[in-house]
Amino acid sequence: MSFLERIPRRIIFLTLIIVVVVPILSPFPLPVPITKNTRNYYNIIEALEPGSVVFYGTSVETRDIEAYPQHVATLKHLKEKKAIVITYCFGAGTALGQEWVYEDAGYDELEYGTDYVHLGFVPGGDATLTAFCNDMVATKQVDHYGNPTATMPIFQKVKTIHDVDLVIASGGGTPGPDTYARIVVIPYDKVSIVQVPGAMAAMVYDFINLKVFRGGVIAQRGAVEYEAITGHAGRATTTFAPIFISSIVLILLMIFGNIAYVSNRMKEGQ
Amino acid sequence: MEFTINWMMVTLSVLITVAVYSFLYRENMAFRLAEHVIIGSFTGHALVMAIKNINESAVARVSVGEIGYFIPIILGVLFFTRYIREYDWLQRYPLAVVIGISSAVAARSFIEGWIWKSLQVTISTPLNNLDHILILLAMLIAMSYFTFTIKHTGVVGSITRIGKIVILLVFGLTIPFDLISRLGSITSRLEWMIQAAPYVTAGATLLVLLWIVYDIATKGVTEELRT
Amino acid sequence: MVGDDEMSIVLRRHIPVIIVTIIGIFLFFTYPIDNPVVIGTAGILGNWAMILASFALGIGAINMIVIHGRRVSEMRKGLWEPSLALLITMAAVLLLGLATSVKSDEYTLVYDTLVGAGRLTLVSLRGFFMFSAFYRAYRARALDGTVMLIVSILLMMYNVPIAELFFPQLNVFTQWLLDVLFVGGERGLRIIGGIGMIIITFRILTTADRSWMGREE
Amino acid sequence: MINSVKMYVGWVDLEMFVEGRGTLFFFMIFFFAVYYAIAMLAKQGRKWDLRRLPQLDAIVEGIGRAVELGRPVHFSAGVAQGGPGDPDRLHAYPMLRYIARECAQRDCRLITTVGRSEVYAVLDQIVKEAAITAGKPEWYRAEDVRYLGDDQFVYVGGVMGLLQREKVATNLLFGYWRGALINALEAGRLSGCLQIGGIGRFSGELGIMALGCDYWLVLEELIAASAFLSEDPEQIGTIAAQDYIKYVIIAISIIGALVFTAGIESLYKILIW
Repeated sequence: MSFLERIPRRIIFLTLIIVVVVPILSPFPLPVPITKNTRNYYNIIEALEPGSVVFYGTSVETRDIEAYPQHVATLKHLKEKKAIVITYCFGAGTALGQEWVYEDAGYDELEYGTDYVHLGFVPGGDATLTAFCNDMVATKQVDHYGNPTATMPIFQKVKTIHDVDLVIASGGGTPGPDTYARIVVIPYDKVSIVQVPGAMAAMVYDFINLKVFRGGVIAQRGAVEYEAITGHAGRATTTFAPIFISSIVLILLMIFGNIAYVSNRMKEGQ
Repeated sequence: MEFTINWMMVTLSVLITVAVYSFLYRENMAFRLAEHVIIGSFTGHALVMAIKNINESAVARVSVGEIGYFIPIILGVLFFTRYIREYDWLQRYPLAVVIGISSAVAARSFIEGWIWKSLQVTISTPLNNLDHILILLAMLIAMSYFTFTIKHTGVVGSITRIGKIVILLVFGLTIPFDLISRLGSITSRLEWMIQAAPYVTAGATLLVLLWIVYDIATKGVTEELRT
Repeated sequence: MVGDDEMSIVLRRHIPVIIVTIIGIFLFFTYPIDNPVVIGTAGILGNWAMILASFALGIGAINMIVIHGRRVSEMRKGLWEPSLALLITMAAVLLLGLATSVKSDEYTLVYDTLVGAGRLTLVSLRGFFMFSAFYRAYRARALDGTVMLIVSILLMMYNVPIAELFFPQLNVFTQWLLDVLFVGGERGLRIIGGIGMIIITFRILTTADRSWMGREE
Repeated sequence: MINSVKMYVGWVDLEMFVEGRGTLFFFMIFFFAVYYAIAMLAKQGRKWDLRRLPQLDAIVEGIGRAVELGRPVHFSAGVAQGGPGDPDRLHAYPMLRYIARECAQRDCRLITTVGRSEVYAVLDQIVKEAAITAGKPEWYRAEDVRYLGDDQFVYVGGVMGLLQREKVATNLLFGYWRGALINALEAGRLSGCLQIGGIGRFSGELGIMALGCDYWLVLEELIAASAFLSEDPEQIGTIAAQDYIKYVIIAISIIGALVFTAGIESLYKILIW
């Protein structure tokens, strides 16, 4: 019994390596139940009529396992709902990352300028976003690819934030979800949902409690659930298996480790 | 398998990765080399960025005519007086400027972001249901733990005792969120290694395993390995 | 010359401390003021700090070169080879960076190989160490340790779909913990953090704490 | 809301404030006033009986352990992100001065590392001065104050190697730490160190510190600890200021919440003005 309490660290590292490498070499999907926040997130997008306008603050820099699958699954879902997407980025890196997301979500089949527009990097943080809400075309004359926004079909119809039906916020820091909440969602009382990596989960819970965001895909777990509901198993699902198994192994180790610890203390006590 | 520069660079980065992972067993020459290469090349990169930064944001501005930017350049040079024995007190001037700026800029965002925003949210949530009351109570009790002028004995002692439990509860609820993304970074790291250079990875890992077996065989299972 | 002695004390000690106070008090208390001159000056001072940081990097590099140079010259066993590698790679990246622009392909390739890969591996080591810390450090020592242990296990079962499959009510409790006790406790800690940060800044702005200066004379 | 009519209160033109930061300005003045009053009182010798922090004795005990084992103590002043004056870095300076003096008196080798160059310049001065005041100028070794690179993980890689190579006995992790903290803690655990750490900022790493350290100082405990170790009565007095500000904030929270529940929103309006 005392072995369970003091398993040497090197053995723990070895088990973790094995638990992570095996699912990488032979991946297998997992049955994932859906939590409340992801369910609300899905329902709000599912309720969109064709042609409704979505203002989407994106934040993908690399093909990671949290933000990237969240964005790809969301765009695939929006494509199914034939929603018009306007993407807006706070960083040059995220503007580049968003190009891959559009590709991987199959947006090159759609018509650029009418079905979706990628505004890319908009410098200036809070101030520019405030101006953008009042007059989109004046604030961002040129989109990410260099085409003038004034002549785009989307911007004949969509002039200000009032013409937007849904705001999707995302991001891993500041500027990020709280910037969109403070400047776009709260002042104009927009319907809004959010997607964040795990490290930002704690910050977003406050906003979800205050009903600023009506749904949220949080961390890789949320991405896996959302991929399960929308039926598009993406990068989150394939890389979640190692985390799922290692978490179970860790919980068992923690429980049995402490049982052994407590029983040893009792034995020493007598 | 053409031996391009690219392939050699990928092999080198996989070798550095395996060397860093070998620290999990214990510190060794491979890890030491990788550690020093990382520190050395990063400092070289930092120097390049520093020189570029000084040229672009200081020298360029002065040449354009913003004389004010001459001051940070002089202050910057004063940093190097620390190597002259009797004038090394001159380095206190650039330090004073930098400490004055970075302390105030950070402090003013803390007073608004952490104290003022929290106060605004606290006094704008009506205590109409149990949850809101408990939120306020949890906040006040957690704050009570950090008092110094009252002795933590008797009633106050029990409140601060609960305060510590609330604090540890908050800690307990923040760490697991990080754990998931950290485990994710292992997955993506090992995935990259296996896909980028499978043979090099297999070879290097085998080498490390052989070395571990050799190390245990010669040194026996030391006390350090049992912790 | 007494005058000369006083003068050097003022120059050595009083003026640097006064500089910290003036800049600090100005930047702190003008934060809420909506005046272009004030905001402009804050921006300029921010640039100054960045430029000074770039200059200071030279000192760090000199420290490194001196330490590792001495290790190589004294041929310290087991240390001189890594130190030599450090000096060579530092020089290589520095020269390559100055020769080609930082955005050129060769530079990014060399940087990613020598720093990028190793650095990301050190980042992923956090996962290993957190995994082993969760197992070894989480011990039900006294009430505090037990609370932290149980709450963390609950949250881990909430994050990874274990609780759902076997006992869903646990997640309702975890969600309540997150929505109530966590939000309240976190807000309390946020305020405490704020108070501490400002008090320690005031300690340096009111010249009470001069330990950053080292020698008192 | 106070509209755009030019309103003067004493010398303050109420128009000059950024939206939402008007009352904050007065709160800042109040905060500084309370602090300065108590600091002056403390300077004139007023004493408060303050709760003693057990973790401080642990630091002295840790140095004693290092002396017994004949192995070095490691003091870290944190990673690159915060500047030399960052509030979460400032506690490191008085603590290092105390620890360096303690190590010099007991002839115990102290290795000081940091991940930021300006901070290195400060630490070098502090350790040199501590050696002189302890009366052992030759104890100071320039090689034992090390700058390990301006990036969080590059720095922690250096610390991990150093902890095992130099067989450190006591690992003191202070200053500005972020995500790389767990690496330093577990590397210290792997080489069997006694670990004492402190974080002054509210961040996700507080839990990691509570988990990995034998003794840990967080938030205001650390600010108070650095005041105690500075052995300057004025700074020790300011610990009382921390408490009085807290009582005021607790009062505002309770009264504000009750008033708001009763439906009166004026206090909230004043706060967000």
